[in-house]
Amino acid sequence: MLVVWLLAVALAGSLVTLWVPRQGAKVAAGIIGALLIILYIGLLLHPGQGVNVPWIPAWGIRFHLGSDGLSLFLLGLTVVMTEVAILASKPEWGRMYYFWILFLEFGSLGLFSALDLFLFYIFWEIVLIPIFFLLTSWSGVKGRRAAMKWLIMNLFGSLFMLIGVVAVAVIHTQPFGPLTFEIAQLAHLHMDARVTPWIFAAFFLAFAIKAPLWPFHGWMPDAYGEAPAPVTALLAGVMSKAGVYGFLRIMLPLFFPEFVRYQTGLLTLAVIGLVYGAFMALRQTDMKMVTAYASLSHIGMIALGIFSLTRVGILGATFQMVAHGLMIGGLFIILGLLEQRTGSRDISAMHGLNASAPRLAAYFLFFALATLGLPGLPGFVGEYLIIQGLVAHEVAFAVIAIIVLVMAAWYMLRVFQGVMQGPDRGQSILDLKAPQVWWIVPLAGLVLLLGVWPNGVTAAAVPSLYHAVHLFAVKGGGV
Amino acid sequence: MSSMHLMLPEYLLAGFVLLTLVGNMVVGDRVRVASWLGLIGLLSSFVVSASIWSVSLKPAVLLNGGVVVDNYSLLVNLFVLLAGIGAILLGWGETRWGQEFVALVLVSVLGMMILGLAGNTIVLFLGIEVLSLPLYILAASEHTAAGGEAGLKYLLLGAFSSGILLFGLALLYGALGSLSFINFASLTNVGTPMMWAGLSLTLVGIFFKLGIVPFHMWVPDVYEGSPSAVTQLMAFGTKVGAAAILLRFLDFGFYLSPQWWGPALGYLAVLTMIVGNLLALPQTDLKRLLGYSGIGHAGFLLVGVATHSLDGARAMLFYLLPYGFAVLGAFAVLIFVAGNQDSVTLSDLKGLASRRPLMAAFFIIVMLSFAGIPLTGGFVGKFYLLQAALFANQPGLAIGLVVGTLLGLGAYLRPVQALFSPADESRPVPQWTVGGAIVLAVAIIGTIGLGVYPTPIVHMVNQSANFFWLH
Amino acid sequence: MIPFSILAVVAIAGALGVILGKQPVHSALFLVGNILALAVLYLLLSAEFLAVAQVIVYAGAIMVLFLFVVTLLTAGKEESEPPEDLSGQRWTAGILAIGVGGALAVLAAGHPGPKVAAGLPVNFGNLHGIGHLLWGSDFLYLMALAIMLLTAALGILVLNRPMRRTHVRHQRRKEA
Amino acid sequence: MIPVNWVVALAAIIFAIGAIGVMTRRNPLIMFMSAEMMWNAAALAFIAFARQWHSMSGQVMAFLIVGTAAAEVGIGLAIIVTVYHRRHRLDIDEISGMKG
Repeated sequence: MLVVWLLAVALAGSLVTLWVPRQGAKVAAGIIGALLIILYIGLLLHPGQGVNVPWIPAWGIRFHLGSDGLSLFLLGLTVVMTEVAILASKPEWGRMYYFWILFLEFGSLGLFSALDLFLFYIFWEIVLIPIFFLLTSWSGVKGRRAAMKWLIMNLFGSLFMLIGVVAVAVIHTQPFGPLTFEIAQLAHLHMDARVTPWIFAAFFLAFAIKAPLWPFHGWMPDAYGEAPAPVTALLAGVMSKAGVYGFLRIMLPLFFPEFVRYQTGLLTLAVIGLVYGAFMALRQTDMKMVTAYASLSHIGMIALGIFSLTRVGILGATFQMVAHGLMIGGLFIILGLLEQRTGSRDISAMHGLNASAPRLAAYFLFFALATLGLPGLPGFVGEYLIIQGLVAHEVAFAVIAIIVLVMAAWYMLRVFQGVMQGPDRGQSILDLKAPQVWWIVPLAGLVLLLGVWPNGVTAAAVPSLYHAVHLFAVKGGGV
Repeated sequence: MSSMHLMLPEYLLAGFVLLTLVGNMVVGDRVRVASWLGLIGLLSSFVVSASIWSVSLKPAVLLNGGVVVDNYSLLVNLFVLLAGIGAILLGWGETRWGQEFVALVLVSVLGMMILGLAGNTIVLFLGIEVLSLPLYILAASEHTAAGGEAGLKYLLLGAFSSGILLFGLALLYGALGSLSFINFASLTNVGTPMMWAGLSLTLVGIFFKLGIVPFHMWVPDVYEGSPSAVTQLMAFGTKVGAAAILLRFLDFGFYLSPQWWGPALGYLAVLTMIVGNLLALPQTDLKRLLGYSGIGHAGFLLVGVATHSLDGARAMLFYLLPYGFAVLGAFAVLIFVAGNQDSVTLSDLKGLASRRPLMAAFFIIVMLSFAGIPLTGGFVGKFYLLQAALFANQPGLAIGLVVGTLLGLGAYLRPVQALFSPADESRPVPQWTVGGAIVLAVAIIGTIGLGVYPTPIVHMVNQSANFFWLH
Repeated sequence: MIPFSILAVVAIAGALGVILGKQPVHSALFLVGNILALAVLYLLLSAEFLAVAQVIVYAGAIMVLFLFVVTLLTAGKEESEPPEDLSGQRWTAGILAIGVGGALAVLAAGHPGPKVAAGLPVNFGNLHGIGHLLWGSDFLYLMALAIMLLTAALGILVLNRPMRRTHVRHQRRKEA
Repeated sequence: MIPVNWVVALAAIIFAIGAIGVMTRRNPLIMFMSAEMMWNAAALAFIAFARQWHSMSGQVMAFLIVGTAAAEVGIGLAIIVTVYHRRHRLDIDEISGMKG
């Protein structure tokens, strides 16, 4: 039941922020976010059964929410990142801004806990809307076009996925199954070989666009670039995980044989994305875009882990999803603070800032190092597991992945050195102040915790992964 | 139950037409009196329809098969009465269109109700004409050049399409020897060329009324020129009536011979969804945009009919409701924003988000419902249609539906983004009106309600479409 | 067959006269011819009552109304209609209509309906027969017709009421 | 008696002529008259078929068509007069100059 409370509080909270005084919106949203974190800790202690009641009986649709190892930590990522994003936002952005942020949290929480395909789809589209409005109203003129691009590209994939969702349920009724959208039941489906590729493609397209995977990232540079920093943090930290989560939650159980059949193609796609993202990151001069393409590269890495179809690779991907969310989100927020202080995102325009803002530089360095996979920090753990999974399948991909890791160090440190080090040309900025430190420190602490104690996530994720693996075995796939 | 009892909603409405006319003669605030009488008439008819719906489950065939009262016709009654109530409330206190406005709306709604219970071609024809004649007048009643043009265009195309329809009905009569849909069913096994020709002409006539591509060219001009409250009635009520009779005619009279019409309807549905939404994209006048959007939505409705299945019939019937709520809401906002003006362009919407946040929020919800975003009724309706198409094993229809939805997105999102632009300070701030606020509130509650918990309505619709002899 | 041929020629000539007429007055007069030919044809098809109704309602009332309006609107004007310049769309529409009409005519002529064995019922088509239906089982149809006629009366009232205030149409198509 | 199928063929021809009139003429009055002619053709077909089937329902329909036509003409002419007064022109193309 705690999952439902989580959702209810997020939804009610988002509405509450609409009615508080304009100046108090940020405070209210922050309190609601904190409440959600407390609720989430309760959920962590008592994972419980979730809820499963009929919703639209005529169509076999159930209101089925739950949290297992796969989703539990993604829920945590959502509540933490949203709270950080709220705290990093400006009070003058107004009630609507905080409403949309909390509504986005509601959608994301629902997305990560839905166990009914229809319900999943509802939340899948719901999360598009807050981002659309956040881009429309709280960014520049180009934000409008970015918003349009975001919504239309994502809905392009999603609507075809809707056909896939319904098709899967319809196929399940033939010859005499019940009409149901339960993911667990649909996993036992045997589909006609003529239609399966199409349905597979419909699902894949939707997830790949939202992640985004190369070459479906057309909306990404605009949206990441135009959104306010906290929103970018949520986009890269939480939303990108939704696409990857879809691969794990929906596609692996339903389409394991197809995954095996198309494995080489999928791995190639992911590797191209990995390399492409890294090269693009190297070429950028805008520090936000460097990080955006870095994120694209990281998502390619996570996808590699999933497409390796080995237990360890998938486990690594699951871990990396959570870790990457925290790290990249933190990095985007730090960059946002930096942009706010210097008024620019151009690397060449900034020099030697660490003289005047040593604390900011330190946290920047910490998150940059975390994303590039320094041992002892969580990025390393996830990437290690993914590469281990890749080695089991195809060494070539593993080698490429390792090379890209080296590139990652290069482009990340290039940004850091360009901005923070080098000759001090008298540019002086404000360092981090107390209120900001209060929430950056816990975030950094959380990242550190994941790095030194990855077992916490992996141990909890393993049983549900075994569950998935068991399903693969039923369907005749190998592991 | 007696026929008197079963047709009470229609009798009541006809009686209130006369009462309203009498009310017009009463000295005093004539428009106010007429509006109240009309509203009471529509509401009482609504209540009676609902109560008969809840007790009557068996179809009753009256007048030698001319009239069939069943849950289907009663549900259609509820839909069109909703549209009528919306029109009265949106036009509340408006003296521009004359005090006969209310009586004409009532007559038109009566025509739509007649279409819902038509059991033979005579009643079909009468229903269409009772529906159309008052709308011709209402379309022309705006005292502007555009208003007259709208009425004239509507009239000429209406007379033309009724002529086609009539000739089709005549050929069907010649081929089958009967006017009653129930008799058609047993006679259509052997298709003769004359029956085929009659069926095609009849369908063309109905498609004109429904606004199916390529018979849609009148829609945008007529919508643009008519008074907004009347346009709402055309967009919602007429569509319900035409869709209801199309479904009854095909799935009742021709249910055994879908090979004659199923594929053709499928292609037209896809064409309509794509062309309608595509043409909506560049529109800047909100009424024209809604007109093209209405064409696109007629295509969605046609999907339900084209599947020729029970699910399709139910899905089409269900889709009418979220569409209708969205139309009600959109026109309510349009009337607020228009004020004394005739037309609303996208630039008139600028700044609404900061000047009237609640109005803007409601408008956004309505537009999202048009676009079919979850938690609004539009999504559930499209989901039902998609389900019906795939259950009928027609993925082409499903893909057409999705492509149409995607194209429509651009059209519905541009007005939404316009809300957030800086306001044009020279324009007056839109004012709420009581009638419009009621309509808007009902539309929003309906839209969100259907999106979040559609179960009761799904149940109701499923029960209402049960009379079809389909499986 | 001979009476039918004559009537058919008259009716088609009248119809062509309507659509080819240079002025609405001519068209209206041709339409009267067409309607009268049809009325006689009704008589031959044992529809006495409808033949009379056709003459009274159509030729008598409707056409008088038409002529009245035509003279009202075109009085003192040389040319009411601008020169015809048929655009491509109109041509295609016309050709389509000719094709459909031709196909329908061939179809109808080539398919004599089945012979109904029984003779005509008593009172077929006369006042008695149709009155029995319209005031008996089909009474509601008549009521619908009554509502339509009432609507028509109402419409004329609404439309020809003098304007309360003048409306200046705002040309707000800046974005077009 | 006259063969019914020839009467229906005549009705089809008149129907087509009426349709051509509506689609090619530009004067609203003539367009409206053409539309009335289509209605008349349908009524003729109904009466012919009523004769063929020996059933009165076709004639009832024809009667209703004539009656409805009367109502429609009343409204139609009122609208045409109104438009004429508002625009002082009788040209549907001019009138429908808006995008189609």
